[in-house]
Amino acid sequence: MAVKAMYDYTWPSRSAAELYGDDQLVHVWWRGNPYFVSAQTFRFPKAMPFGALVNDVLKGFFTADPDFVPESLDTAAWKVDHEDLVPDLEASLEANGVGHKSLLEFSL
Amino acid sequence: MQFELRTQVIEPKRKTFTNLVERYGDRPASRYEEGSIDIQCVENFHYKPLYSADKDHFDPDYTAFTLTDPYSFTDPRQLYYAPYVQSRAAMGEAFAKSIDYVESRGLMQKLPGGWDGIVGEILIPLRHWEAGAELVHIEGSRWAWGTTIDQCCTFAAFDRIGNAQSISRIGIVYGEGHDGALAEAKERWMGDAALQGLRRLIEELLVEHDYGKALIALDLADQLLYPLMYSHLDEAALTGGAGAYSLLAQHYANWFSDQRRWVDALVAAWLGDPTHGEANKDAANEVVGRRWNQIVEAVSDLAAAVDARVDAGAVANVEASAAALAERLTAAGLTVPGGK
Amino acid sequence: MTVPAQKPARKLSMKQRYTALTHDLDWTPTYVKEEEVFPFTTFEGIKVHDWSKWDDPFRLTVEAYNKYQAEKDRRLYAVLDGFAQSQGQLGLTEARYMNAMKIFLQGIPVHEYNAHRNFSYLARYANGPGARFAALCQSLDELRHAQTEIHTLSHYNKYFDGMHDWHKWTDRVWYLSVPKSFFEDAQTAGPFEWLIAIGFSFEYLLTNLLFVPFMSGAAFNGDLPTMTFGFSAQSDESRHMTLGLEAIKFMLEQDEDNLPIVQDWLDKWFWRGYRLISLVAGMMDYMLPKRVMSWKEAFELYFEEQMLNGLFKDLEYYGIRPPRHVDWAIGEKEILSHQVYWILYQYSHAAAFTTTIPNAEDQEWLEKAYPETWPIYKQVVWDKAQRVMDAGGRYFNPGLPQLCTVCQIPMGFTEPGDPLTQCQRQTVYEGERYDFCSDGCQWIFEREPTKYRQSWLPVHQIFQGNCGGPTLPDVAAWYGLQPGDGAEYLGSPDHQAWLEWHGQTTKEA
Amino acid sequence: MSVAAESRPVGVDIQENEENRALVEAIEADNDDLTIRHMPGMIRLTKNGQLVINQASVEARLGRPWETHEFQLAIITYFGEFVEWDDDQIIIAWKH
Repeated sequence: MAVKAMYDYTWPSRSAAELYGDDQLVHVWWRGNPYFVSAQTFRFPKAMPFGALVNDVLKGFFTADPDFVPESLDTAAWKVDHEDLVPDLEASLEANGVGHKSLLEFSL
Repeated sequence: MQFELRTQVIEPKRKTFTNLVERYGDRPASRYEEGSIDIQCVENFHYKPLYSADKDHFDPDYTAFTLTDPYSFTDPRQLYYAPYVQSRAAMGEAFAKSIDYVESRGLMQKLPGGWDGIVGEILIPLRHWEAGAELVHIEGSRWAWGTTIDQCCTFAAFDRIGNAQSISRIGIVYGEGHDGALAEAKERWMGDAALQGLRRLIEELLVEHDYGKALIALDLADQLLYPLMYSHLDEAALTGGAGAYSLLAQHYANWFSDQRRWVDALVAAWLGDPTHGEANKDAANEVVGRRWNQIVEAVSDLAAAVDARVDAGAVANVEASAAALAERLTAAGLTVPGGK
Repeated sequence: MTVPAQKPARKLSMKQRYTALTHDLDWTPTYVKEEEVFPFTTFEGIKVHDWSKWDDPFRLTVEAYNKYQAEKDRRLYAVLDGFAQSQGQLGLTEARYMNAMKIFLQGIPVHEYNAHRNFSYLARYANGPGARFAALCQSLDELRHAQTEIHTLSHYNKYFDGMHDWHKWTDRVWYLSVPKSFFEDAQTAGPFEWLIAIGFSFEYLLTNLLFVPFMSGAAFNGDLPTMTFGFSAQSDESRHMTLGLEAIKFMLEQDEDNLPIVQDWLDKWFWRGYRLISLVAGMMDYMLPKRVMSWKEAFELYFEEQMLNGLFKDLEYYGIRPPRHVDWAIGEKEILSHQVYWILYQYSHAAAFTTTIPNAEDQEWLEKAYPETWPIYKQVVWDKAQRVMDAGGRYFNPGLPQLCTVCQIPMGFTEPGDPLTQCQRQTVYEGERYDFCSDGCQWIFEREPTKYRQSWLPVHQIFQGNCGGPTLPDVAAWYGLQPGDGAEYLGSPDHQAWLEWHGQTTKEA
Repeated sequence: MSVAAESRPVGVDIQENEENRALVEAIEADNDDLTIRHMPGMIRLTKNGQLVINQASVEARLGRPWETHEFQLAIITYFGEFVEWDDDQIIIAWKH
């Protein structure tokens, strides 16, 4: 539905992909663990390998939960934008289908 | 128990809010300052308005007049809401006393010949002028950039509708408790030649959407109209045996001297702004150039109608006021069109 | 025989007098076009045939307004002065009570002020004099509320942290974008939508939930100024509620084509307002050391009983149905406050208030108020947070939360009927993904995507580099936060000062 | 399903203090089957159908003139609609 305004109301997004250059925003969600009250938003290079994300970022980040075992991420089940994902750890986020403001979800 | 401590003073951790410390130094702030400085949001606006393609919902560009620091203007009366309503309650009470006295003694019905016409045919129709003036002021309340200007405009708007209502009360007393005089006054406002200059002016100001320019034009007219109607005629009424007129007019004269204080301060701030002063002067000159003759004519028409009813020297009063006003404007660096 | 007087002896009644002093001041312009005087009242599609039908039951005049408002403020400021002189802050239940007032000061006065500015918009641009005058009075009232709130809390600012720079915080700090975006959404809309958004949905449907239990809570926690200010403001609110109700009925009675537009706005603004006051739920249940009623009870009393069973039965007559997504709101009443406070707890290191784990007494109360849901939350989050605390730490979320594009609250709300799985909704619009916390917020976005994609989402702005820098200290500096403004309550400067004040006394006693 | 206006509750919350005692007593006297609930600082009066405030009743208890406008100094909030607000009487009810 179009906005009813006194003029042609077409203002751009303040979160558009082009505002982040070679990077993009990604929401990482640990499903079923409310200790992290919501999914977490990060800014990552699109070219970042999926494995680097998991090993260099997430394994450290989620230790804020005292019960988190970093290695458990190695066997996590992943989804991107609600679709199952078997990640290629060598390939980039982009190549794994993780786009700007994608929801990257895992369950342990 | 714990409350014994109350006999002992606990040093406060800070004297006031950080924005005021940054602005005025580390000293306690007044309630006027805490309630009026920096209240309006200034950044990170979320959505563009549906009603304006080129301005934000708060935007300095709703008027041509700009202040380098919007809070370089403060109300010389230091009015925030509580003292405002308290002072107006007192003014309202004083007016009520006067009108009750006029009503109980039937003074309205004892006005000498011409004065009856001035009240019924000129003063009471001016309640519509006040109602229109309210709409001009409330523009500033919505569109001003900064709380101190907005606040003065808001109070002025409420004052003007208050004036419109109190003049209406005069009309009701004049109509012996009924609203017939008000209906007749409205017809005159719509049709009498003497009032059409003022009506045209106020209507034109309602489509002047630069609130600063509208405010200045309205004020120029008020500076001729108020001295005539509520000071000069007050004197004339006293000598002419129209005590009721004098009794009531003083309240509007008092109000106008209060109004002058903030309008003069705001205009001075605009014209004297270190960066935008010249541009502001241009904008003011544009208003004076466009409106001066129209305003002088409109108030002179009204004055002529007064003189036709009572030999009060009204036209001469407007001429004198206009000359004095032109002198003040010139002294402020503005250009007043010749001819009038 | 004497001839009876021609004029009726009766003077003007209250209503006639009010009409003479308000409606009758209006005239139809002839030197300019009326549509240029009132340019904003047609584009929204609301049809009005007769503005004179706008009625104001209060029939207030300027004279009466000034008289009664002056009396109200005389009473209020006397209480404020007395409280300050007697160092009344010492009689509060606990210093942590102040956190509720910090959020209040940061999030409310500025929007009262925004409401003031926009009621001036109505006071200028509504075509009818009755509507304009009622809006003008409300404009002044809203300015009053902003100032009396600031003046009420000014005394506390001198003794407690988390209040000193609210002007800047309100434009910048992440959680304050929630109320800011709400009011700016309404301020950037047209005049009729504003009336439904703020005049009706907020003032009539929801402010009781914001003010009444809260101010009663203030009374209970020794905060006499806030109680006095709050009740005093609410007395103006009753006039505002009346204006809101008059506004919706006026639109519905003017033309039947207005019904779908009004219903749509009602649906939007109910949900928008309900999400906004979820902050109040967290404050009521977790931040008041002594509580009058739970969020759930307040919701049942002030929303379900009064509004759904009272007001909406009345509006049925016009074809209005209860707001869309209201069942979702009802379903959340058991869990809302737990989720909101948990958000505040884990991000209070980047905030201007402090939080702490509910103590034994609080937990007992929570258990009683929420027997179904409290045990779950205690187990999955609070016991763990306590373990971290016991080990000498304090859990703060090390990252930034995913925000809802519409309400802008971190996406911690859960699926209906499932208290542990966060709700995730996404919409792709012109190739870009947008996130939502609920069906309600998603529905609002999809009605007007080009409006909501402009949202200034704090997390996205931080990542774009618009908030002082990439690290937490950079952002905190840009926010203007000082040590003591945020983080954990226990051991905070406020807490220490409180102990010192009362410790000294104990010694002396 | 519509519930008749007469059987739905309306109500008013009033600040509980000495100044408002006469007002509350007048409301209690003039409205049968009133439900009263006390909360810190306030008193909540509800009733099915309609709630009436009579100037004469308030004045009789107050011992001085009382304008209906003064009700605004006492009220915290209400639910229902002001179907009447005149010199001598205020009525809160649902219209439909």
